[in-house]
Amino acid sequence: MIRVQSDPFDPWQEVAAYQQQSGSLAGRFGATTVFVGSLRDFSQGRQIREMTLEHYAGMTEKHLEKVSREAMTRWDILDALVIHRYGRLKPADPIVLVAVWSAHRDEAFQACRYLIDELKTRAPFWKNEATDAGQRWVVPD
Amino acid sequence: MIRVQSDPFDPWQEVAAYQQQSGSLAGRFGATTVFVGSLRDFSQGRQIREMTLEHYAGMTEKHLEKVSREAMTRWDILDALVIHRYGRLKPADPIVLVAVWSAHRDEAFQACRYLIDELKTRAPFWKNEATDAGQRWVVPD
Amino acid sequence: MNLIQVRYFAGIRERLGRDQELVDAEGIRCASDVWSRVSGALGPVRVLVAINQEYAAMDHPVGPGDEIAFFPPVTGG
Amino acid sequence: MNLIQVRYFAGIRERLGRDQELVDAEGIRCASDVWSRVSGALGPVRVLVAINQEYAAMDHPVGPGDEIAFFPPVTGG
Repeated sequence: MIRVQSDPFDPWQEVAAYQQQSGSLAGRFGATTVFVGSLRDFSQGRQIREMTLEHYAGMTEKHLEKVSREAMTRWDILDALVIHRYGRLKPADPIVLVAVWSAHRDEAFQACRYLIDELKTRAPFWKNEATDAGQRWVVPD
Repeated sequence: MIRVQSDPFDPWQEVAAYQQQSGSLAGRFGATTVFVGSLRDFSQGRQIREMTLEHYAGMTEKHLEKVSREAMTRWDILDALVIHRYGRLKPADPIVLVAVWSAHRDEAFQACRYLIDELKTRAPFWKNEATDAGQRWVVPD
Repeated sequence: MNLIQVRYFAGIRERLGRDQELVDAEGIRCASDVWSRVSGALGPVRVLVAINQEYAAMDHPVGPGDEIAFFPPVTGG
Repeated sequence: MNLIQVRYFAGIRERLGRDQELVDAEGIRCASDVWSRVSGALGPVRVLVAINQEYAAMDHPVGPGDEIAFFPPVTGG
């Protein structure tokens, strides 16, 4: 499942709730791999006060759905959950959650890594940091 | 931190509580990677009723502490949490939790994978499955 | 008049001072033609293109009714 | 009498019918000597060795006061 939202979220509650609600998963998965990306309070030599995440509504969801389908095809996984925030974030806020359930750990790790890498390099989000020395757009590595 | 216990645990509550309690982590980590291994209800053609995990008390803790120190040395990570159960488990029960916090995702993924792989291949635990067709010791892949 | 909807995001939106506009499709064959017409005195920038919300190349054909977006390299996740 | 503490786990514990015992260190130089003395009619099995709770090779020296454990390949995680 894919969700793009401006509201803050607790990644551990989300994973627990999703697992609970997908009752049919219980007992079928032997491996769960989760990645959470959070806002650091310090970046490239500057203190971060807050961050604004701009996104291309519509294209974002399309892209995440597509990548998620690809992961389900490419690896033998049971389910995947992706949540991504946009709008204003405070330091320590979770930005993104990727969770993957599968029978075995190798698939779970690979699919989780694939999803977050695709998301970071292709999903249409742009970070604007508010630092002590003013605002700036984050430049990719 | 390392914990080996017979009591059931909720991995998502454990990660949330550990993060909360380690207040100094907040804002410093940009990446959290979590692996959870759970008991499947079906394995090698048989229904699993329950599982008993035998372990070598003392050696287990020593081994996990050592591997955890190695991960902290080898990768630039901020903290790691490992919880492993022993004793009697029911299908869908979490068996093991590995969580890693770091500034960037590559280190978090690599250290998490290293910890679970070392744990699976070296930590002195032995699984005994109670199936519909009797008990059996699990054989490594 | 046949129109193409053009959208801008992040640094490119900021520098152009607008987030979207309609462009006459007359004389436009590909994304690159749209960019030449709208980018004006922006100078050289790294720009990515999406046509109807999918990544596309600058030489990809566009026509009336298409939604075309220009934006800098993404930094999500 | 100088004694070595010997422990067994999982399938090996089950097949030997005991989880630990004390073995006279007399005539014992390495882990392999202990295994020969305790394994009796067990036949060939895959066995791992730990000496004082660390993995060791079968030819690792052991002596009085040591804790030596024999067990099958591990299956945790």
